[in-house]
Amino acid sequence: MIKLTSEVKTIIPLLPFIIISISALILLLFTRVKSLENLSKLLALLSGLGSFIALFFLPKNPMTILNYSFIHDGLTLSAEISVLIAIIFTVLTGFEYEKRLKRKPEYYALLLFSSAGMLVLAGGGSLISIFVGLELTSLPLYILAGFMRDDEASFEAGVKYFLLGSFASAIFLMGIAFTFGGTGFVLLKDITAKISSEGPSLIIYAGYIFLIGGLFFKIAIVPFHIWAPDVYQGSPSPVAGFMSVAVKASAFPVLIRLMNGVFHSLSPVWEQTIYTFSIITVIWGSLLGIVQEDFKRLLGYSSIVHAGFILIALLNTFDGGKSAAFYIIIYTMMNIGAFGVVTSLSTENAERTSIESLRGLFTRDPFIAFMLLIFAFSLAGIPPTAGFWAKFYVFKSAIGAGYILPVIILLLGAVVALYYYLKVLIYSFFYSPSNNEPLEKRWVLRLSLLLLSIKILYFGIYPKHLIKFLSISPFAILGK
Amino acid sequence: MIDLLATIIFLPAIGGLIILLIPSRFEKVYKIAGIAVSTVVFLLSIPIFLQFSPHAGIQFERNIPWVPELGITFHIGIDGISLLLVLLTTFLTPLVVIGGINSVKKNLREYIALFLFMETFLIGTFSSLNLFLFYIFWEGSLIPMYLIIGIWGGERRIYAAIKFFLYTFFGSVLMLAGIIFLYIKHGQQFGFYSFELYSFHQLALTPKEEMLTFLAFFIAFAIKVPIFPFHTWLPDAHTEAPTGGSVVLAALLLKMGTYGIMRFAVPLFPNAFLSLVDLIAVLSLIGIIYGALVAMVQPDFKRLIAFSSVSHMGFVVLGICSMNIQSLTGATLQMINHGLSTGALFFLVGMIYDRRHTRMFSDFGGLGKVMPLYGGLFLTIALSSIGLPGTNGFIGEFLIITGSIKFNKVYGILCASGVIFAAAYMLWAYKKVFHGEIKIEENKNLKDLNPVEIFIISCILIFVLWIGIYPSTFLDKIQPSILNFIDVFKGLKPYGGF
Amino acid sequence: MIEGGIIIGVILFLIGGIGFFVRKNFIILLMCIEIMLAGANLVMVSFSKSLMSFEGDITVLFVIAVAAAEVGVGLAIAVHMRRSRDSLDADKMRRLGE
Amino acid sequence: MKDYLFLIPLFPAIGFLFNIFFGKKLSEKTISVTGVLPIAFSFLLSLLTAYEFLTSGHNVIHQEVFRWIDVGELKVNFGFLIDPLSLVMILVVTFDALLIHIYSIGYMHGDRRYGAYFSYLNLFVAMMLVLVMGDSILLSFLGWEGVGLCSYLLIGFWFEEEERARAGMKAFIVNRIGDFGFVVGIVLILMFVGGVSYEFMVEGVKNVSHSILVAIGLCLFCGAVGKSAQVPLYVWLPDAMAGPTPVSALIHAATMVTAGVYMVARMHFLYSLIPEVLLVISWVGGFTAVFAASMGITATGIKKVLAYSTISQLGYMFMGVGTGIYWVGIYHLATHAFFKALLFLGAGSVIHGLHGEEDIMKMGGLRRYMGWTYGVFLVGCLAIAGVPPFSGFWSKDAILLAVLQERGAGLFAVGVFGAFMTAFYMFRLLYVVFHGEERFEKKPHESGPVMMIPLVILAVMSVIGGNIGIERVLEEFFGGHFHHDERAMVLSVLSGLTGIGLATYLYIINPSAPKKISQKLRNLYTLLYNKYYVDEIYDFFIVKPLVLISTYFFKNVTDETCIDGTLHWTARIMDFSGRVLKVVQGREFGRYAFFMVLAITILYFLLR
Repeated sequence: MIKLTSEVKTIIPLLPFIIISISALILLLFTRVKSLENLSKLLALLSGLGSFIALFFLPKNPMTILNYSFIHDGLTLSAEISVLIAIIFTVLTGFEYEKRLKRKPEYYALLLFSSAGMLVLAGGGSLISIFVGLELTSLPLYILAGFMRDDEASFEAGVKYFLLGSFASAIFLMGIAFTFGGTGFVLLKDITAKISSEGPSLIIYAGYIFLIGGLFFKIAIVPFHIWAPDVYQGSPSPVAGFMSVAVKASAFPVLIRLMNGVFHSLSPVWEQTIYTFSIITVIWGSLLGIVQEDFKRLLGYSSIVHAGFILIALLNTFDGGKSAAFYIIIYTMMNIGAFGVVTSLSTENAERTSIESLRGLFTRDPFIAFMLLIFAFSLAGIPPTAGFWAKFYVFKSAIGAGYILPVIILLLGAVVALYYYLKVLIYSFFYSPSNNEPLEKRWVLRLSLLLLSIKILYFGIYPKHLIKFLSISPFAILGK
Repeated sequence: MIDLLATIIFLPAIGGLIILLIPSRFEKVYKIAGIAVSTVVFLLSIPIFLQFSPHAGIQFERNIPWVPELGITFHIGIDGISLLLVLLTTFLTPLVVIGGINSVKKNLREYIALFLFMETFLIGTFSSLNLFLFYIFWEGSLIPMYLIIGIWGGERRIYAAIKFFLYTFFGSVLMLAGIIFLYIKHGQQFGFYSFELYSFHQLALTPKEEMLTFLAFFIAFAIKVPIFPFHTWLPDAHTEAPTGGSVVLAALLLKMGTYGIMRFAVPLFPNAFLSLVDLIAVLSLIGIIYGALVAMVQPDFKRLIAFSSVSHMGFVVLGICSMNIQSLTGATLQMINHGLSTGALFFLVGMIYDRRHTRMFSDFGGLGKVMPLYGGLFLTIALSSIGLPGTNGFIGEFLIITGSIKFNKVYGILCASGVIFAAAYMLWAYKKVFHGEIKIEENKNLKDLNPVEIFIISCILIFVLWIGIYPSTFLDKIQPSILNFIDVFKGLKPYGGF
Repeated sequence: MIEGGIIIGVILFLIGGIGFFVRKNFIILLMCIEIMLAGANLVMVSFSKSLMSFEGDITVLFVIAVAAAEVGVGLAIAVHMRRSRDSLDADKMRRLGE
Repeated sequence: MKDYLFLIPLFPAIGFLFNIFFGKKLSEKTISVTGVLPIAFSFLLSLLTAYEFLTSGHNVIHQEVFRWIDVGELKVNFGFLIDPLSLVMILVVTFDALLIHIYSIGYMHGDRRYGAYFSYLNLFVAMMLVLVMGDSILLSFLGWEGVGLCSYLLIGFWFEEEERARAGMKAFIVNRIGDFGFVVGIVLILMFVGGVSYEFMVEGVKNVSHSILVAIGLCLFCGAVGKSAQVPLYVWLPDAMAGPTPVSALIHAATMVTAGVYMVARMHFLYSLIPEVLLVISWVGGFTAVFAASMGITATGIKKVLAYSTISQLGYMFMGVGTGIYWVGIYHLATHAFFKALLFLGAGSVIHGLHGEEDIMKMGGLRRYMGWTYGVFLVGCLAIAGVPPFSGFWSKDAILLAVLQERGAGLFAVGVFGAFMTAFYMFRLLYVVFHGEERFEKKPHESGPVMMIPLVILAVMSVIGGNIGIERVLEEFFGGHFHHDERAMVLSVLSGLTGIGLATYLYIINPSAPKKISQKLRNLYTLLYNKYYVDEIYDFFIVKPLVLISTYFFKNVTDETCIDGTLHWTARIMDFSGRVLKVVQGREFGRYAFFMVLAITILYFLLR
């Protein structure tokens, strides 16, 4: 009995995961009952909020549970925050949108399952839990991407995502195999100890390559990014928003643990990897972003560029994690917001995703236009929006680690990237509308956009709380 | 007692937000609100000027911890150098708002609000003593201006807006890198991180570091000023922007550059500056003459004034390079003068543009006959901008010429020659527009200025003449701060004059 | 002989990988992925043999379960693909992309 | 007594403000009052000042009004200074100004911008007084530029006509070229002498190295050349005749253009230390004197002739001050102010009578119609020709004698030759206009009393102006004198008389001769007639190249091609590479799979 309660105590850090997954299962029951269909979004929302509240009751000190296979620390916590913000606002921004969806309960169930997977992945302390988390994250997303299977684009997005995704997970698996082979362990802490004591071997290098490759795929680092634009463009807007932030949010902690933790002793190797790839990513992403005509696709490239920015922070083993976490939380808010704007453009029976469709937004619907303004400048990293702090943070880390040249290159990349945000604003503000039809008044969506933009401005002007949270939250373990 | 400086920084932004929330059908309400807010800010800034005691160094200082974890504080304060710029901002904004109400038809509410935001950013820039804070204000000011140019601008507004934004942003990212670098250095050298301007003064940098950081800062400022090779954004932005936009651009935004040089680039990296001083001086000289010559052959009224700004700002930069009491005081005063005269010129051009919807000289001629009052005011302002004694322009330019001749005879004489060209292009333009027979039919029955327009110009005119005839009011406020400024260089490299 | 297992596993993985980018038929691609997974599993098992540790085997169990789910999704997609259009050619899907 | 000095310039300034603001509303009559009264006040004040100055033993009165510029060691007060020099000047200025204002009431009658005219004129007087009374060279510079502005405004007063507007602009810009030198001079003084107030400089210049002083002297003289229309910057003055005639009389003959002479005299303590510069000055003056006179011979506009004569008379003044015996220059300045104003106003009266006709070839025989005008004009001509006992004789004679003593026979000869030419073309003018057959269309009429009274007063002054004691005041102030040389005196008088005689022969006795001569000396004639093509040369070698370079090199090449071009190309390259990457990425699935494999290989190579 006593044993049991102590067992229960130990799994408290999994509380958000438990809430989400249970409600996901309940949602599956709803599919049978027509009358409950419309409750499903409420349930999804509640579970999201519930687990978000649950975060406040999690233990303040870093700890590992289930025999080191789940790590509860600042990284996990911040990732969980982002994921839950993502799911909550995905539900909210999709609140009216889902009229277009058939089979609502599945939709929400899948969303919840995938976020449950993310919660696992974020805290994964052993290769097994990481792999399982990864798959639990991805499988529902494959389906969600192609959720509107009668829509050409959506279905194609699903297929491509599925094929490439599972290819990536195969690669990741191979990485696991080699790492295990090289060290004989699957728990990160053992592996770390082993590598740092005995130094690297060829097999471990192989393992490193494959593991990093798999993760780079998930967070869309060039040239593993190839799937991202298509999938974001094809899949339903709320889903796209969800994917673009939540997957990164949950995969980055793992990447950080591997880079700065497990393979830390391979230092020249991973540093080289990081700045090469972040530079490639930023440049490639920005250049391709310039020439896009589709807004969602453009946002896809912008999210690629952001991944590159976050990556550079990892050069700093001391507070890179914090910076990345900070960046991701901000990024979650602004990107969900941006996709929310896209959602608000869509009509009853068609998605409007081309940049053209933004034309004259300022006269057609000033409110949405101003929301877009805030999100765009935040994504571009112009003060006084939160996006600026995010950028500032990662660059601070990188320069702090003594990498000035890469930072300058990235900054110039940011100048290029700025161009396509400006382009979006030109269409929405400076051009007079071609068709004067006003947008549908979707109040929940508007409310959620307002909330997001207020948050962004608030953190942009007064980020104290966020920073304080990051500075007190336990970053002790980092998987070491 | 309330903190005046902080109030005038944030009041406009708050007012702007409120105005944005007023439903667009209550036109009267937000018009009045706009004028009220900006005027109140101006009135509040007058006591600042009166209470400002020249010898007390930094005043109205307020240092509130903002993000202490990062050593970011909300640290504001003004000295003689920033005082007048702050006042210029608070003085011009109401005029811009009034002018906008008088002429702008589309989205007036947003127009007013954006200029109020602009005011906040500008005053913030001129008064922040924490580099992070400074950067936020500096960078933030891009957003409203981008929208102002883009939404209310002329035919090529989009090109101009993008050019303006990317050009300046390019500069400022370099500066951001520089700032972060200093920040890290500070952390390494003193064990705690800080963005404070005055703690950066203590930093010990190797020559290489100092030079690179200086360049990072300087390029950002040089683009804003603009100094010669970086000036091409300015004609487009000035030309395409709506009247108010051009006024704020010319009168205030450019000053952010020169102010930045005086407040940050030079004092933080004196050695680097001194080793590059000749290069910078030559660039500004090129700016002076080149700007004037190009202005001479512009077919477009606004472009002409834009290039004249290039020339005038060249004077200011040269004044800073000369590093002696006259030149620096002159430079500081010349910032104000240029703000007043060029601002007024853009107002005037805007007024004729509202009537004729063209800015080409070829479309004018003989206006002096139908709009005598307009012509008279225009001439007065033009003369002040070419530095006729008795107007503000003369005091500034004469001080700068004095200082620069002290610094280096050749530079000084060359920059004095700028005075000739200034007269040439200004009077030429004036002749093209106001003299001769009226050739074009539309011009035959143009209306002369209406009371609002007269009010705007005469407000500026008062200060133009005041500074010209009794400049001591302002010079006395500036000088002591300039002397402190020069102290930075005491040990380094003595020039004549102090 | 254990090394043999590893080598075979790697070879399987490579076969899958190469197949993945030479072949276009959806089903084949699915199979390629499965082969890769199988190869990985084989490697894992052989390692855990040689290292005398169960962790590898356990991992493999997990992987098999997950792979099954994956195939489920894959086949579902295949079925719908077949229904909606007459070919399973992944290369025919060119609506999205640059 | 010093307390009211500042009122002298203040009155006209007030007048200016009043008329500029209310000029539109008020009737002509009121404006005539409000326009003239301030000048009358300041004239009376000047008289009062003169009285007190001469009775009280002061040699200088100084009033500081307020602190003007005070930066570092540059401390300049806004203060006024009265000594014999400035005293003479203010008397001359206010006197002429008063008469000319009154004259203008008649001349400008019915003009559309009557109020504006008077306000400008008032402003001019105010500025001129600041220029002559300023206690520091910087304050004088304020007035210096101010009068420049007024001349700009008044030359271009009838700006509806392109040409007049252009003339005004030309005047201002050419002056600016001179002022450029002037400013540099001031700054050099500031640097090396250490202060710009005259009282300070008197002592200050003594301990400054000679070369610097030369530089300063030349710079200031450069300013003087511009303002007083000496070679090579004289080109603006003939065009300046585009303004209303009273303006030409006041600004471009009597007062403003003499500012350069005044300035040299004012800085005499400086120039006395640098004789070589004085030499330059006197020679420039001498050359200008004959050069301008030669152009006067062929000019056909009545005002143009007077303009050239003004230039050459200014040349005489520079010759005078250039001798180092400064007072002769100022002496001539004063007398010239009388008779040149007289001549111009006379010409104005003629033009007025002929309804705006200025071409002397369309006049002739006017003496029957406008006897008074003819009379006063004749007086003016005799005065300028230096016929005793007219005022011009005394002053010009003083100059020539001073020149002979200080600069020797060469420059003296030049002067005498100039005197001869002056006499010739002035009487040519007189004869062509007032004698000979009548070539005008509309019947002329004599001007009314309001124009005639000032003329008469001026005529009287031109007769007696030479010996009302000006020279004595000045002489004791400047010191320096020359011994009287009767032969020289006779020579100069004779030269004048021969000039008159020649004119009489050519234009009265044998009117067909001029044509023949001009036929004979065709080339010389055309050269003179086209004013030595100086304007064309300047235009071709300075203005045009500048414009072309700015347009085609700076504007098009540097700005638009080089700098902007770089930007645009960067943008294009970005865009282009974006499109290339588009192609690289493609949309086939095979390509995607290939990318994944490629990525892994990249990772692999990073390790090696």
